[in-house]
Amino acid sequence: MQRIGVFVCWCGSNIAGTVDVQAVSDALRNEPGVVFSTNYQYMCSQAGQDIIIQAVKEHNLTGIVVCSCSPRMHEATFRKTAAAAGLNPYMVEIANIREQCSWVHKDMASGTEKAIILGKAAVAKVNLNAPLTPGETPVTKRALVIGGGIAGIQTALDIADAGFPVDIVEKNPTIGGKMAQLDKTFPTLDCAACILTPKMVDVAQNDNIRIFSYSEVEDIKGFVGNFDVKIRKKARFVKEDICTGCGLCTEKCPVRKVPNEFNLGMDNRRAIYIPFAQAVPKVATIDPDACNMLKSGKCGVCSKVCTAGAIDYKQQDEILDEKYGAIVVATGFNPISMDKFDEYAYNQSKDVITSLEFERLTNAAGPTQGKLLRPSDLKHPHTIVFVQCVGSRCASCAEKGKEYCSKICCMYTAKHAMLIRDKYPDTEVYVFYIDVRTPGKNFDEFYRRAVEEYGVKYIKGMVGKVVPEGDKLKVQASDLIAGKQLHIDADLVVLAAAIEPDKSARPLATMLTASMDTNDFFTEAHPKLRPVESPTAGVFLSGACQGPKDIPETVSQASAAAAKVIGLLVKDKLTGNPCVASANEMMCNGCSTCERVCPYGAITYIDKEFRMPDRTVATRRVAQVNPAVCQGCGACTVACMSGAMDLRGFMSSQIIAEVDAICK
Amino acid sequence: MHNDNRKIADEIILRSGVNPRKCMKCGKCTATCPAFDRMEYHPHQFVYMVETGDIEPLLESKSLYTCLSCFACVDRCPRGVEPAKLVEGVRNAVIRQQGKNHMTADDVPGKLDSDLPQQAIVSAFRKYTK
Amino acid sequence: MQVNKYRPLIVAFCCNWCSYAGADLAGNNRLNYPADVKIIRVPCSCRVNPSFVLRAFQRGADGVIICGCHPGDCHYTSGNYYTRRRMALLFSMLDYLGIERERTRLEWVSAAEGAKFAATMNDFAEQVAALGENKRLEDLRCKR
Amino acid sequence: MQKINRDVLIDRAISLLNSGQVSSVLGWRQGEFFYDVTPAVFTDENDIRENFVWNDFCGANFSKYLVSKTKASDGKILVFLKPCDTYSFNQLLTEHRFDREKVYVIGIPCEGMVDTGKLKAQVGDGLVSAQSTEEGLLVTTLYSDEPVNVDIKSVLAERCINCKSKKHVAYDELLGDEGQIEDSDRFDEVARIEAMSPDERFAFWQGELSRCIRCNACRDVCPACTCEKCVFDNPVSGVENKAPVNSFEEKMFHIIRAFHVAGRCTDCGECSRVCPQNIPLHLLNRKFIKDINGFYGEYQAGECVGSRAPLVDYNLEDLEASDVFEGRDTQ
Amino acid sequence: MKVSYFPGCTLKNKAKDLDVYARKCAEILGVTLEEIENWQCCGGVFTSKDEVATKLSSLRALRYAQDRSQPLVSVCSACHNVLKQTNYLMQNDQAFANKANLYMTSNESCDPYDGTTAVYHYLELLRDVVGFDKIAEKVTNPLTGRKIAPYYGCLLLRPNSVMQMDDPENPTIFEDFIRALGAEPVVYSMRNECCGGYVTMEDPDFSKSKSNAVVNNAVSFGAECVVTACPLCKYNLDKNTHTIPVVYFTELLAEALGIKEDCDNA
Repeated sequence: MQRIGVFVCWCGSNIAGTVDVQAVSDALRNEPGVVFSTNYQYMCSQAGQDIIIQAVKEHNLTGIVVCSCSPRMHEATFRKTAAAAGLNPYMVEIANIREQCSWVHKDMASGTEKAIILGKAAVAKVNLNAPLTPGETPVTKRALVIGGGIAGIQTALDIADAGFPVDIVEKNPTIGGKMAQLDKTFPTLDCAACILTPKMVDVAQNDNIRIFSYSEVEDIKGFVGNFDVKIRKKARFVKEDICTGCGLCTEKCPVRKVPNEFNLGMDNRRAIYIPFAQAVPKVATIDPDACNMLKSGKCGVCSKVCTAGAIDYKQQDEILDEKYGAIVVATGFNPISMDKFDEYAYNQSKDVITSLEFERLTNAAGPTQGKLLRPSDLKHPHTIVFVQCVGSRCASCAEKGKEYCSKICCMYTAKHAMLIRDKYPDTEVYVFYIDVRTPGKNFDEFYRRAVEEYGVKYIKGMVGKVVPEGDKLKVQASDLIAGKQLHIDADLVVLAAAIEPDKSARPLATMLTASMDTNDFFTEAHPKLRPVESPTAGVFLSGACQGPKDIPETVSQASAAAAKVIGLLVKDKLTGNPCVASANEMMCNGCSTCERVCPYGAITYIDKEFRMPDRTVATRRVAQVNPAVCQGCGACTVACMSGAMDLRGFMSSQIIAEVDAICK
Repeated sequence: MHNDNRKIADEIILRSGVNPRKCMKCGKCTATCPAFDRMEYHPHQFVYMVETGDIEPLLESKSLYTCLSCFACVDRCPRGVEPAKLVEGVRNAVIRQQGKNHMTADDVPGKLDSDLPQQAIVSAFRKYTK
Repeated sequence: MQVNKYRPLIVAFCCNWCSYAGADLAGNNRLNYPADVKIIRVPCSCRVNPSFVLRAFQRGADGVIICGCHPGDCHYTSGNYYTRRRMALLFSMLDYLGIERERTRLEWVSAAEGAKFAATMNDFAEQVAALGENKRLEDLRCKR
Repeated sequence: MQKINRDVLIDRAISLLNSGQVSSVLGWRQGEFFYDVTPAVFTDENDIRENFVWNDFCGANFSKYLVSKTKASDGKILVFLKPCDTYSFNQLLTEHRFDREKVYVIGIPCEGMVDTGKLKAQVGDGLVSAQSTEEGLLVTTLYSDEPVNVDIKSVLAERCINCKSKKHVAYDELLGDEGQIEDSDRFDEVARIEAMSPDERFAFWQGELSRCIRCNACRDVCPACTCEKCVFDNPVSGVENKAPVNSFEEKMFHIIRAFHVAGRCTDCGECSRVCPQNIPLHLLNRKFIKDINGFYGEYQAGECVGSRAPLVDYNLEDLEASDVFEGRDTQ
Repeated sequence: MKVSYFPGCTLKNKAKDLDVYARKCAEILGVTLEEIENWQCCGGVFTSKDEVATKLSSLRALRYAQDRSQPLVSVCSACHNVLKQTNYLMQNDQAFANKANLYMTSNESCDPYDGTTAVYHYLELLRDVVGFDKIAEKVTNPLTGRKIAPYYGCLLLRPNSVMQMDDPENPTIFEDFIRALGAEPVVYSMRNECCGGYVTMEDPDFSKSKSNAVVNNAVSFGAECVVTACPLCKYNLDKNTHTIPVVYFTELLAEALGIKEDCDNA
């Protein structure tokens, strides 16, 4: 039998104004198990907590009921109080007589009556409480970062600098991601490569970081602190450790017309290639779909010219099994396809391009060596039209595009427009916008400079149609402020395509059991208070995989994710939530039903020997809950038909006791 | 008077099934409209004026009869507002009144030529008369 | 004026992450609903065993409502989807046995929906009060 | 009249037994009365020759017995399964309730089994014998001078009249001809109850369930009820309470049981067959099956091993609980 | 295969050739167009969904096809647009469907229309039922070397949520059709812009400017000929532009199948 103390809080007049607290503590004194009952002005105050500690000692209490505000407010406080008094913290139950009673009921009589009933329910529950101790699991002190863009790079560097080993898995032959493709960055206009490539070198030289480039995550098992990950290292047909990155092979390769993905197909590369000069790792990769040797066995030029002997046409994919304590997702974004927006003639004219293509077009390492030449005839364009929000902010019922704002387009378009006007003042630049969104440090100033200093023509309105005719692009648009329909003969049209999460994110989320929103962005554990954590313990989010972000935001989130990872990896052991499920093996049927509903894969089965009453030994399949993985939702307890599965802290018998107390 | 306008606007919204509040004022409908030059009020203005109940100028505007019903604004609207249906809703509110047909049988002979397909005549009648 | 107006007894199971927080928010905003509603906190709506619902009815509850996170918002990602199936089948079965279908309800209330929580409880309490006392579910074996 | 002959079964059983392929045979044996055929384990050739029964009274579904028998036996067990029994067999395999390797299944065709209650209602008490003929049964009783000819259709069990399948979904070998999944009217009765007013429905169930004597026969025979320990016998389950002051257990027994087997019940009809009070318990289970089919798409428990039962599955677009009555008459 | 065929008034009058070519070609391709008895004019345009009366002619055609379990086919873009939009409304707006069926069944002894008829434009029939590859096999007189610009106009593609024929901004059905005939399709931007439509009656100058823009754009992409499926489009383009010929797509089909002369003589 428990010895329960009841402590009724007045919360000043917050509770006492509508609930007769004396009547409540008097009524509850007569409940089974209750040996002490009192009330006090502020139970959560130090004086109030002292009353509890005193009572525990004087009356040898084994359980505590606090009738007060919501447990979401002070459950943790009173659990600490109990611990201070020498009790197990989980011997405390809260009756919520403020938010769910005194604040919502005006009438003293009914408020008091309800408060008593809620108190009785809490007493009934505590009568069945048992001390709970959180489980402990060890932590593998190594982190995995999936994605080697600026987000992944920053996260990895920060984790490594704190002294923990970290691996980056990047599906492309080099790290660097989208930022490596950019020309300048807003609002400072410093060159992307100048600030990114030193970081890439840092990654390569950091002893704590391993880069698995041209690799993909194939399978993830385990749980926070203890992930088992299978990584597929795709065959690049070049021995990474031997290749010096001299680039001779890429000059001699006879297959010259492979669309160069780094320049978004605007020029060509060879079948053996290094994506760009500052690639990390700087090693060549053979494209098996283009290489004559791999396709037909006829060529072998690269092997002949490679003095280091790095070419290996027989190389196979390699599967690595690695263990990690934490996983950071940094899978980034891509511009959406423009197929559904062909009113802008992207598929009809080479001179209608996306903003990312424009970045390559103005980049000194790009297909035109940084000269602004339009793709169709390599002539200098004199009239350029930028179209904002192509595929962003589309209602779902419009059946194309994305509902969200892509966030970065307003600023990079201002940057593009400004750079053009700066280098080529003879060029007319129009920007069609719905709204110009510039919340960020020095952002609006930047946009205003584009307008005021550089004379970029910002027009409130949208482009309705682009018609290529002759060597012009006839742009039909609205100018809502002038109330006009404009017809502009443009030489180049640049579309600010909406961005979307990388396609690899969805299967990865499934492997991680991490949740995603309807747009395939990873969901954060809490939108305000835990923005860099996934709800799945041990999984963290970095960069645009969580939502559209510019570089400074991405880097901040990357470092924040690193801080969270470091906070996890410094622990030797993890203490879990003790309110987890557990199976009574004597009753378990081993039927696998609970395993099917568990969202965390916390339940496994073992064959266990049982000594029967007749002294024989029988082997039965029984469920085992991993307390480090179980989050305590209780889905399994209802799915279990034999009643073997129960949830600590919310046992069936406890909930039924509450029901009975309320319905008595 | 203002109340009447609101009522008419609400009736148009109800009958056309178009929700003008979905509009984000991007102007793509007007940008895409092939009949822009012939219109006094343009598609985005139709949407805005019905939304705000500023309906009288619309009821009297010849823009009602210059919409080609090409539906380009409907398909290109990023918010799924369907401006063309709203234009039709306003037009219906006019021509369904007594004596407000925009075209009568007597008007037709003067507009005919020997090649004009029947389709044009029946379409115009559907659009311009109750 | 009716003095001894019949008051129903209503048991509300609320998930800790959304609906219980929604109920707290209703309190923070002082949104009134009848004291007939008594809330039991569960970690997730999927912790609510249909037998708890039956238990409440059998012990004298006049209405039982289960509140959880909106579909897609479950703290545990999928708990409310199981709840939805379980309760759909349970409610349909109770109806099949001749129990008034207005006595049970499953509602999605987010942590931000204090107003919805209060409105739901007002509506449900009124609905149950209109039915009067629960007799049938006190004994499903229906011994006469 | 069963299409397959008892001799065929016996010969096959004996040959498997003698060859050592199986160590025992799960079959039917006569009980106290000829119509009272009970499951039995045979290990001896002569015992099989003399006492193995196969006739129109062999309704018992053996699947459930495999849970305990496979545990108790080291050798392989031969079991004869009628088409509807094989669904229970698969369902138990889905739930890992026994080791498939320890069972040898012979699928046998079934023409439907007799409901003894119906037979007694027609010819009276004191049944002495029943001879299967082409047309039906030739029945003798203590109180009649002449044997009575009974039309087999009029005494078939409800589950056999509304047979859902004459096709086996699991077997190691088949004797006789394989049948088809039937077009059954098994939900008509549920629909008839659904069409009643709530008061009528309540009165109907009051009439049926109030006869319950809590003998537990329905639970004990149910192939879905193989729990190591039944919740009704488990003091911490929250549904057990034997002290009958205000017994939750007693009053909610049938709905809790129906919910426990919802999505797992194969509709084998054993519960109604064994109920001494003739309560149509299958109508509770079928209601769940009908709802599941209607709400979440057709699902037949036991049709294949490893299928995900509807209650441990979900769809993002599932109907809301408030929509289950949509399209049905309001009260 | 037999289909219910809704010719429409223009095809019985100013656009007889469009109809004749369609029928003859269908025969060769193994499709029989069974003309609906007593069909009524579709009205040319689909108007607001609060009008029931203007949808009844389409509804009768849909039910006629339903009674015969046949798809409903038309050649004229305008008829197709009205039939398809009416069908969509019957399938997706229960209140409208009830009302419309009540109208129809109260005056005529017939079953209500249940929304099951499939509505095809002749081009869709060629693509989805016959198959362009099969047409290519039947071509005896390939139009090799001809640069043909398809003109979709508005009615075939929009509103896309209902018509669902092709991507409304990037359609390919016409181009694929032209390829099947052995010719070279000219992809140009104005192919889905309006010709001026029925407004030509009130404002001929306006439709002239619209039509010119379309044809000029086609010519700038190298077109030698424009094809269309709509009599009104053909009228507007023909009347207002004289640079290149404008023909019905069925005429091209007949030519490629080698039966154009038979049709012209018929």
